[in-house]
Order: sequence, then structure tokens, then C-alpha cells
Amino acid sequence: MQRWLLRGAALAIPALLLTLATAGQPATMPEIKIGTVLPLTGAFGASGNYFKQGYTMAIDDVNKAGGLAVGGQKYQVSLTVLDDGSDGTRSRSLVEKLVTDQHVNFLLGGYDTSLVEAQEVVPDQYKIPYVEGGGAASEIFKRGYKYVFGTLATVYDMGKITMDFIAYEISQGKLPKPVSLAVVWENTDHGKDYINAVLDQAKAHPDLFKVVLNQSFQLNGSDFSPLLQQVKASNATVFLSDAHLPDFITMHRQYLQAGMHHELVSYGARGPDQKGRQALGPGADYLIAALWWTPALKDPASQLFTDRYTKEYHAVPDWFQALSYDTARVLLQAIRNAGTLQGPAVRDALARGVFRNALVPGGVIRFGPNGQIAGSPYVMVQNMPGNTVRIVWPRKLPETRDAILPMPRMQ
Amino acid sequence: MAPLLEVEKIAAAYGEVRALWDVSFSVQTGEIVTLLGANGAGKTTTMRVISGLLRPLGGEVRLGGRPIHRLPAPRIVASGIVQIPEGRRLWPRMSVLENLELGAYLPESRARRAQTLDWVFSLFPRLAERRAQLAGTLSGGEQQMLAIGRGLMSRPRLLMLDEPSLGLAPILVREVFEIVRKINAEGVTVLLVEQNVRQALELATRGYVLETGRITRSGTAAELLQDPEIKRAYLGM
Amino acid sequence: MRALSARLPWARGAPWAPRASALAALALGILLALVPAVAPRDITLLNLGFFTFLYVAQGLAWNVLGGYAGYVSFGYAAFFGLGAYTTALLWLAGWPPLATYPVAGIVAAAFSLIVGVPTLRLVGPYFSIATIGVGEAMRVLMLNLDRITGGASGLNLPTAVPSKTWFYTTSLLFAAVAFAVAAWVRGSRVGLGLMALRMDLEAAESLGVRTALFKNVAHSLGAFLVGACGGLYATFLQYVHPDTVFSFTESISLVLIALIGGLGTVWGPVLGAVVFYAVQDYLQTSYPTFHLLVYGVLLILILLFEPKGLAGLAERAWRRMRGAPARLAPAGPSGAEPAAPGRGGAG
Amino acid sequence: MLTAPNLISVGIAALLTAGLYAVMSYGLAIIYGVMKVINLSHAGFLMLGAFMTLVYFQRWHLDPLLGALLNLPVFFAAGWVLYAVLVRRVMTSLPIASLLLLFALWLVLQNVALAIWGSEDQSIITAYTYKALPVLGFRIPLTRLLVFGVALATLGVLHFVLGHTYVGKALRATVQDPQAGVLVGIDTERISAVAFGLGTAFAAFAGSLLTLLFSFTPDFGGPFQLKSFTIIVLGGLENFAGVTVGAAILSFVESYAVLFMKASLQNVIAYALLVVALIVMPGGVAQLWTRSRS
Amino acid sequence: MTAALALEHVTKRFGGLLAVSDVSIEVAPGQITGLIGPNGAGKTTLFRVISGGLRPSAGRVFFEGREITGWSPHAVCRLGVCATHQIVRPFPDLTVLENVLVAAAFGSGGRLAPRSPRAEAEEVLEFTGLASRGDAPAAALTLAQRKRLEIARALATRPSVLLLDEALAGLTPTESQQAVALIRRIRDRGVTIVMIEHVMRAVMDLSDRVLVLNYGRLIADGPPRAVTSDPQVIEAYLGRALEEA
Repeated sequence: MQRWLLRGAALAIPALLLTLATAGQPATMPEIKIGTVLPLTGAFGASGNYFKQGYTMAIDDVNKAGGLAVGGQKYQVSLTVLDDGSDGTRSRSLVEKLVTDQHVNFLLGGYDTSLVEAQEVVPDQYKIPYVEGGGAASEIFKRGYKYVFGTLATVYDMGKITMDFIAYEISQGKLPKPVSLAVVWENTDHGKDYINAVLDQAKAHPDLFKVVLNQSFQLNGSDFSPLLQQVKASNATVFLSDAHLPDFITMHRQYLQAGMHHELVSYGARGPDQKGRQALGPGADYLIAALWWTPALKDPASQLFTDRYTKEYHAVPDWFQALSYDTARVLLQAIRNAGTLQGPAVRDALARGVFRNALVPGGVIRFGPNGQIAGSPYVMVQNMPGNTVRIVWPRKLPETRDAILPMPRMQ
Repeated sequence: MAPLLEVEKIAAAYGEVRALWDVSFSVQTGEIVTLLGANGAGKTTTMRVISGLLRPLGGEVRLGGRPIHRLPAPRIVASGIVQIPEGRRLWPRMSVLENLELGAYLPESRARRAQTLDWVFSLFPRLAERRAQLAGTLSGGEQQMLAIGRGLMSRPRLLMLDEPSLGLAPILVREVFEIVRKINAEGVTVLLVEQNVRQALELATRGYVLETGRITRSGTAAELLQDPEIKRAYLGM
Repeated sequence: MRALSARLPWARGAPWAPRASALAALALGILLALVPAVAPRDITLLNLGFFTFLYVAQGLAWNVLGGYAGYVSFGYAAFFGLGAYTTALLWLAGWPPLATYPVAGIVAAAFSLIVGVPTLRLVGPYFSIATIGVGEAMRVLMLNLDRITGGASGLNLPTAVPSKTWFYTTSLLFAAVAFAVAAWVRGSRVGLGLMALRMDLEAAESLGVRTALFKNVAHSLGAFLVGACGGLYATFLQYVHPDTVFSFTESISLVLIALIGGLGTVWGPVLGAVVFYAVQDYLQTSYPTFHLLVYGVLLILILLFEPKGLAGLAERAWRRMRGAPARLAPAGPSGAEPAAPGRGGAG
Repeated sequence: MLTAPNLISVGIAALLTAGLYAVMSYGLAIIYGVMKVINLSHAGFLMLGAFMTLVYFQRWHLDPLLGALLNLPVFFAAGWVLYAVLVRRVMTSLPIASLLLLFALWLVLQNVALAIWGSEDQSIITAYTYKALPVLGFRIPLTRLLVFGVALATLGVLHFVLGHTYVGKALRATVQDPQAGVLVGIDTERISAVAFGLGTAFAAFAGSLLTLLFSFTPDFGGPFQLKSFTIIVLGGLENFAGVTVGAAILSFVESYAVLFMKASLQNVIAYALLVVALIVMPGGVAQLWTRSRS
Repeated sequence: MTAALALEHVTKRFGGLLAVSDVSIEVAPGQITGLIGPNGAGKTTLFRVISGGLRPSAGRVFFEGREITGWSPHAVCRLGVCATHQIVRPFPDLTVLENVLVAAAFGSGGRLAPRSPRAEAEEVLEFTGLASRGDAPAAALTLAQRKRLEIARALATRPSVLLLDEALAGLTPTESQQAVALIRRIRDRGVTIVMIEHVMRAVMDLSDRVLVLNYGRLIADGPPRAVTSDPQVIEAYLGRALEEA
């Protein structure tokens, strides 16, 4: 019979190891634990790491300032980051683990809509406020969760604003009326929101827009040339594509290699990304993008952030870092406002709060009743030669300039 | 003069299954010696031990007085023994010429490749005609010739043939045996494993009978041919 | 199927061994079932249990075809995914989750027949490659069936879910059922046939084993269990997405569990799943950036030094303790020693 | 949209892709042929080849095409060493063991790359990245043309090596009947090492070529690997000449199918072809005209 | 009386090779039939055509009057025709008893009605003299024991017709004699036996009738004595002397 004992021991040992390993170290000063599960590896690995940078910067800020004052008590803020490898199952179970095992007080969101969707069931179960800046699909906020807040304006709005911009340019005579559009979109929630906005706008303004191609493609595709052949054959004037970074790079490279040209090309939020510009070189020039944030914004908060980030990481920040920085700051501010670490109180503080001095265009973050950021703070930018960008929309911003349209052909 | 090949008390097994117990025999330079025996008697196993495909459990194999039973198979080929396996084992999707060229794979034989090739083609003019053809498309007899030709490409001192008549029509068997005789006449010693007892003994100078992993009889071909025991073993008469 | 279920008194040498194995399993099961009573609020523990049992159940299910019969499939995510979506859709249609699991299993099993009948005719590695194709094709296909699967948005499921204790217990029950099935199959005529066909398909066939039938039975049995697990998983997660439930990672996990634990043994997948999930969980928390690296190295070490997995290791340790010489590894191409715990002591 | 020029330009693109596909599958075919194991670490070497090209490019401004050439000896050596210290040890046990070992190797390679280069997208831009050549009124991207040309040239060299050198012939012989090889003095162990080296070298070489067309991360390679499976299965697994045919079939089917179906279903084609080919023609496409051999 | 086994014009082609050519045979129940011929004559191919491993290119196969042409091996086995293999292939990781159990549990097609497969397996082990090795892993058996196990497994399927492919090859004379005795005892149980054999003495001793195959053709058929004195057979076996050819 002894060997069954042996087997039992074999079962117990890993469990024991686990217990030993996860026994926390006692903190010397009161601590607020914030946890996040990010895709540090896998398909969204790059963006996940940007988010980690933004979160870390915001938390370092308060710690350097002597901690976060909550209800008259100063707290050290710690950040626990786990990697889900871009996998939904793991993402969700790790978030729960943060709550039940690491006993975090608050949660910051993951990156990419699909992973946020997997994570978002947890916060309400444990009444732990969760703020995310990495998922923008409207689907996330349709489920009625009370503890989930998002700082990214919807992708639907991104599509809509892009169309507004195009309409304006038509009115300026820079694009023909009606303009023909070829639209391709990645087969994700993100892409669906985008195409829905484009189609809605086209339906609302048949005099302005004519969608001549509407195709979806698979995320992380390796070869888009057959798709681009169709885009070419559609003879559209404007080419719109909603893609994640790797797909954007691959697709636009193939686009340029095929010698294609449209009067206006936009890849949704892609274009001014540093990685994209490095990967495409002059090929990325004159692309139009709709962004949640850009270092080209001249408001003091954005400028300060850009400087600090550049100093720390020796690179120019993109919206990923800015939005994650904002996201963490909103959460910290809400805790401060609530004056307590109680989940429900902080949740209410988030729901009611008006967070000024944010980096997003307009500088104010407020959440709508569904938890998503109210309003649609977007800017449209155009890449300029020499790795600079120009803000081209909305017209009301002081730094806005005219877009160069039709886009010049690449030499 | 020491015999070219001496096999002394070799024993062998496949895993835990014993196949050879105590096999000893020898082959003199210039001879054709045949190993006779029923299926499963251990003829092929003996060959595999000699050519280094199977490590013996005990005993010794010597070529020209030098022990070779510990050498890896390629070194045994280099030392001058080549085995033409049962079923030919050609490379079906390679041409006749390529099959032959690979027969001279070892650096020693590579140097003389062109000469050897001429010699092999003179022995098998049919192979010369079909040099570009894929081996898989040859007829059975041609395949057997190619197998022998491939073996000769390494310029062996000892040629071991395992059931060359297998699956061949009688007329082709005759042709193959004729060629073996010719090769022998050109100075290549031959060790032949055959089921076709009479033909093997017509060709060989001497023979050994292997039964269940042991040598049970030996003698000159003429002696064995007359031996009633041989008839008994093969026809049960 | 009555003939199939004719149980054989089948162990030899130590007639107590399978009974001891069953007793040990029963004791362990009862012990584990008491955990929620002792620690009803330890959600970490309950979650750990839930996932571990879920993997135990699936590892055991995979092992029926993969271990006993030696048909290594990299495509079980298809069954898991189908099960998850079946439960999701029925749950959304108002069914209680518990009632959906058998249906989830049946859907997965039905699909396994569709795939299995042609692909199980392929031998060894070809079958494995084909299953990679089937698994990935299903994932991409499901991503595009927006109407049914929610496509790339996935499906949000009802937010009212049972308690952690319920999940823990149900998952434990699944593991227990899978264990019973796996142990029964191994001791029965079906298992005998499966092992025979693994070692020599032609010989088994010529002794009257309906190999094609048995392979498919094993396949769909595994698929049924994995499908049901998929259903349970969907309930737990309250969200299903094709990329998640049809992922290659899911498929490979089951192979790894069986391999780490010991292919073809009853206890192997149990040990394998515990180590697989616990180690992963531990590594993921402790080395968020390096966990896969560590995991890969661990796997290589197991393959190089203990190809029979933990069950083999345990057996070896046991022999060493008893001072008995380790049995010679069989030399045949079938390699993997199917030594079950039940027969090790007698060898 | 099914205009003639459109169909032709899709055809041209498919042809160019086929060259790339062939090169990226050869390594897999060689290793499978000699060792009868599917190299699941193929994707890892594609990826590593791409990253090494990046390193050469950044350090020494070495053009990716030259980087590809440099990768050949570097990765040949790496493959040889890996075979000697790792792969060889599991070749005698279960086929599944070698399969999983190579899978684990992929995991390790991927994560080593992650540790070194991070998860960000990397890419290489050369002076000719966006250049294109007009051919018969169609604009052909120079990089694609280069990749195709290099692919053809390499295939030529490979065919020469396999068909006209002793090592190459010994390799083919080992694929067809290793036992017979031993009998003429071929050291199969060494041939296996050569095969693993060559397979690795070709994977890395293909990885270098991919940098001319795609950006890459440590995760890069997976889809290409699956396509390579499909290609060598279509080609008949042991038939090196079949690889080219398999590559062409996959490339053309993929390219034209997108004209009739959702682009997001593109990859299903490869997977479905893989399964169907395995079941319907286990000997690959080549068996359709060499049925006679039994 | 129906023949236990009947072949009608059976031909089997592999590509261009004619392995079995137009063979028609009827085997009476209860007899031992020896099937001899030189290597490569098509004997094993013929066995595989009967036992279902190969579908004949032409011709038909009957078992007790029932056509079984092209049936799969498991079906043929369960009907009552079981073949042993020339190269023994026990299930290496199973014990001897388990090996036999596979056959008893699957191959018997309900012919061991009152007995459990295990009892049957044990009885067969007893009968074949392997009882003492029942718990040994099959991989650890000697060649003679493996040959015996091969027969035991076939026997456990309770066949009406047993096809033995070189059951004696590689055995020592003593082992061979034991095997001959075993085969005789199997016949005494009423099993029809067709055996391919190279050990001539055994064929002569055992067979009621001998069939000779050469180049896929049936060249002789008759009582052992008559067959071995047939000049065609002698030629096929000992070969025509070269100069006479």
C-alpha cells in the first residue's frame, strides 16, 4: 500500500511548493496592491509591454511623491504584473488569481479587446474596481458590469471620426464627391466596430461615400497580397484598413511593394506608431490615423509626459503608453477621491469622478453610465516626412493644420 | 596462407532472441563458398554479423587475419567486404548510375570510380544501356544485377550474396549465377547464401550447412551434392 | 455493444493491485471532496482545484486514444471548443448549465466520429499532423461563423454563475468520472484491444480486434469527456471566444499532461495534470516573462531522461525502494511501457 | 472583379509566393525524409534566421540577402550541434518523443528570442524595399522578385547538391532505404546530422528571405510552419521534387480562392488541404502520375 | 461435404509482379495440408489473401461454403480462420497470458460460449505448454516460446481453420519435434490446418496432403510421397543443374 502513499506525496509536493512560493513578504509600510494581467508575450506582446511601461510610470509617480494619500494615511503603491501570453483563458484565471491569491486591492486592464473581454467578468464578482485602457470595442461595455471602466473611446467612434474627417476634406474639395472607399478590417470586435461605423456613415451620407469593397481578414495574417489585389481591383479613391500593428506593417509594406496608391490611406489607429514608422520608413509618410493620443499634442500634460517618457525609455511614446499612464492615474485619483480602499467606494468615485489634467485630447476623462469614457476624444493625425506627425483633426485644436491630400505618391 | 575470411565461434541474438549459437567457417581467397540452410537457420544473420549490421555476442570475424567484428559497418565495407542483401534493396527513385555511384561511396573506392564503373558495365552491359533509368523501373533480373553491380563498385575482396535467385525466373537465375562465376574468375571471393541448393552447389567450391544457428555439415560442393542428408533436409526424403 | 462491456478479470500476479488503485482513487477523491467544507472561502485553492481537476479529466480522456491506442492527437481543442460553445448556446437559451454538459459531450463525440473515421486510418505521425490541421481549421472556421459563435467577439454568457464550491465539486466529479472511465477502459476488453492495436495493428486485426471501430470508440469517448469539460469551462469563464476554446495551446496541453505523467497509464494524466497546472501556475506567477522557457527546458529534460513520465519515475523509485531490479525496457518500436500502477509491483 | 489583368496579376503574385513557400518548406522535407520526423521546431529556426538577419543588418549593415547566405553555414553548424547533443538521443524512442522534443525546442527558441529581442515587431528596410519592376505592364515588387530569384537559385543549388554530390546522393539514398546505405558504407548517423543541419540552415535561410517581406516577432513562424506541413504533404513527404509542386499548389489555391471567399478564411485552405491531402493521397501529388510503383 | 476452405482461381498481382497466379484449392475439414515451395513462390501472399490482409486481384475465397473474399482480417478471424505470422509478432508489452487473452476475447466470435475468455486463455496456455510463462512479458520469451505463443494466440480464437506460416522455422530439432507434436494435437481437436513449412521432415510427417507453389502457380498437389518424387518439385527445390538448363 505504500506506493499509493508515494503517489499521494507526489500530488502534494507541487501544491506545497506553490504554497511556499506564494507566501508574500511582509510590507513595512501600508501598501495598496494593484494588479494587472498583460500580454507580455504572444501576439500582443509588444503592446502589452508598452502598457506595463505606462502603468509603471504612473505608479512610480505617486511612490516618488511619498505615496498615495488615502483618508489621511499614506500608502505605498505596488504593481503586480502577470503575463497571460495573449491567451484568454489564462488571462482570466490569472486576474482571478490576482484577486484571490495576491489579494490585490484594484485591477488595471489588459491589452486588446478580446483579452479585456475575458478578464472583465472577474471585477464584479469580487467588487474590485477595474480600469482598462486597452480594449475599445463597444461590446465590452454592453454586459452591464459595474466595476469595469474603460478610458479608450470606442472604435466605433474612431470609424465615425475618420469618416467625419473625410467628409470635411470632400467639402474642402481635396477629395472627389462622392468618394469611393475600399475598406478592409481585421476579423475581431475591433474591426467590426470600425466597419460598422464606416457603413453607418456611408448609409447616412450616400452623396458623400460609396463603399466599393468591404472585406475582413484574419488577425496575424502572413500574406495580404491576395487581399490587396482586390483592393487594387476595386479602383477606390480612399483605402481604409483597421489592423493591429503587425498586420498594419505587413499589409502596408505589401501595399507599397505592389505599387499601389490611393488619395487617402488610413489604418485606423496605426501609422504614427514608432515601430510602424521604423518598419516602414518613408513608406509610412502621409498616412492618416485616428488616435487616442499623440506626442504631437501641445498641451502641457502631454508635453511633460512625452519628455519624461523619452528620458526614461529613450524612445518617443505612442498612445499605448499615454493611455495606460492615464488609466493608472485615473484609478489612483479615484482611490484618493474615495478616501478609502473599499472597492464599492472607489467604484463610485470612478463612476462620478471628473478626471482633469489627463493626456487624452481635451484633457478630461469622465465615464459614461456603461463605464466607457464619455465623449470621443480623438485626434486625427497625418504622418509627415522625418518621423513627425501633424494633427489634422479636430479643427478646433490650436495645433491642427491642413492635411496634405491627395497623399503624394512615394518616390 | 591464412584464409581470406575466418568466422570463429560467433553467437548472435536479436534482442533476447538467440539466432546463432556457435558458427565457425572460413573462406579462402578466390573461392566461392555457399551457406545452405532452411529459412530461419541463421544464414542471413551470419551475413549481418560479418558485414557489421549486427554485433556478435561472442566469437570473432577476421578478414585476412585482422579482426573486424568490432568495426562499424562502413569500415567493414572499406576493408573489403560487401553484402548484396536479400531483396536487393536498391534506391528505387534513383537512377541506375546513381545507385552504382553510391556503391563507391567510400573515399577509397571513389578514387577509382570511373575504372570500376567501366568494369561493372562490362560485366552487365544491360546496366550500361539503362544507366539513366530509375532503379525502381527495372525488371527483377536487372534489379538483381544492379544490386550486384552496386556491391562491386566498392571493389570488394569478398562479395556476400544473400539469396540472389529470389523471385527470379529460372533463366534469369542462370544468368545471374553465370555472372557470379565470371566475377569470381576476375578475382573476387564469393560467399553465397542460397535456397536453390543444387545450383548453389554447382557454382560453389565448398559449402556449409546451417541448421538452427549451428553449422551441421561442411564439405566440397561435390560431397554435399551427393550427401543424402542434404536431400533429406530439403525434401524430407 | 454488450460484448464490449464484458469485463475481464484481467490483472495478473497481484490481484489486489487494481482494487488498491481504485481504493486509493476513492480515498483521494473523498479527501479532495472535503476541501470545500474545510476551506469554503479559499477561492485560490478552489480555483486551483477546479482547473487542475479539469485538466485531470481531459488528460485522462485524451489518454484513452493517445496513450492506450497510441494515436497522438493535437486536435482535442476542437472537442473542447465545440463543448464550450454547445454549453454557451444552450445556457443562453435558458438551459441550466448542468443539463448542457451531456449535450456538449455528445456534440463533441459526434464531431469526433466525423473527423475520426477518415483520419484514424492514417498511421502514427500522419494522424498527428492531420489533427493539427483539423484543430486549426476548426478555430479559423469558428472565428468566421459570427452568427453562431459570435465570431471574433466571442459570446458573453449569463453573469449569474454557481459558487466556487460548486465549480470545484463539479470539476472533481468530472475528474472522478474520467478516472473511472479511464480505469475501466484499461481493465476491460476495450482497453486490451486498444493496447494490442497500439503494439501491432496488423496482429491485433488478425486476431479479431475490430481496430477501426475501437479507435473510433476511444476517440469519441475522449471527445465526449473533453467536450463536457469544455462546457464546464464555459460556465466558469462566462465568456467563450474561438481563439480561446479552440486554441492550439489547449490541444498541446493535453498531450503534455499525458506525456509528463506517463503515456497509457491510468495515474499518469492525474500526476501530469497536477504538475502541468501547478507548475505552470507557479512559474507564471514567479517568472512571468520566462515561464514558457522554463517549461520548454523542463519538457526537454523529461523527454531525455524519463520518457515514461512521472508514472515511470514513480515506478522506478518504487522498484529501487524495494530493491527489485528495474525491468528491461522492451526494445520494440512501440516503446512506451504501458505499465499501470496496478501491475508494476508484480513485474 | 474577375477581369483578365486581375487574374493574371493574382497569378503572378501566386507564382512569386510559391518560390518563397518552396524554400521555406525544403528544410522540413529534408529532415522528414531522412529522419522521418516532423520538425516542429522549424518555425523556431525560421524566426531565429530572421532575427539573425536583423543582427547582421544592424551590426554590419549586411544586406538581408547576404545575411541569408551567412545564415546557411551558421545554422548548418547549429543544427548539427543540436542534432548531436539533443535530437539524436530521442530518435530511437517513440516517434512522439522526437515530435515533442522538437516542439519543446521551439518553445525554448521562441522564449530565448523573447528574452533577447523582446516582443516588439522588428523589420528591415533596405534601399530596395519599395522598388518595383514593370514587367509586361504589371508592376512586380522588387523584393518579391528577388526572393523568388534567390529561391529559384537556391533550389537549383540544392538540386545540384542532392543530385550531383556524394553527400547529396547519400542523403537521398538514406531517405529511400537507410539499410542499403549502410551496406555500401554510408554512415547514416552522419547523414542524419547533415540532414538536420541542412534542414535548420534552410529554415533560417528562408527566415532571412521572409524579412524582406514581413515584419517579425519571436512568435513569428507558426503559420508558415503549418503551411510548410501542407506543402510537404502535398509534395509527398519523401519526394524533394514534390516540394516545389506542393508549394505551387498551395500558393495558387490560396491566392485564387480569396477572390471567391472571405479573406479571413484564407488559412482554412491550407489546413483543409493538409488534412485532405493526407487522407486522399498519402503519397502526395506525385502519386497521381507515379501510381505504377506498388 | 463442404470444403473447410476453398479458393477459386485466386490471383494476386503487385504492380507488375504476379505473386499468386490462378490458384484453385479445396481443403477438406480436419486435414493437415502442407504448402511448400521455394522462397518467393507466393505462399505467404496466398495466406494473406485467405486471412483478409490482401484483397485478391481476381478469384474468390470461401470458408465452409461462405464467400469471404476481401473481408477484413478481424472479420475472417472471428468467422473462424486464423493465421499465424512467419515473423512472430507478440504484443511486446503485454504478458503472455494477456497476449492470448486478446485472441480469446476478440477472435473467438462467440465460439467459446460457456467459458470466459480468461479461462479459455489459461486453457490454451496449458495446452501449448506456456502456462508457466503466463505472467512473463512477451518481449522476454525465447524464439521457440514466441513461436509457441504465436500458435497459442491463434488457437485461442477457436479457429476452424488454422493457417500456420513457418511455425517451425528457426527451432532446434528438439523444439521442432515438440512443435510437431503440438500441431498434431491441434489437429486432433478437429482444427483444419494449412501450414507453410520449410522443414521438410515435418511437412512429410504431418501432412495429409501437400501443395507446391512455384512462381505463384500450383505445380503439385497430392500425398507427401507422391509430391516429393515429382520431378517438377525436385527441380523447383533443388534447382535444375546448371548445365542441363
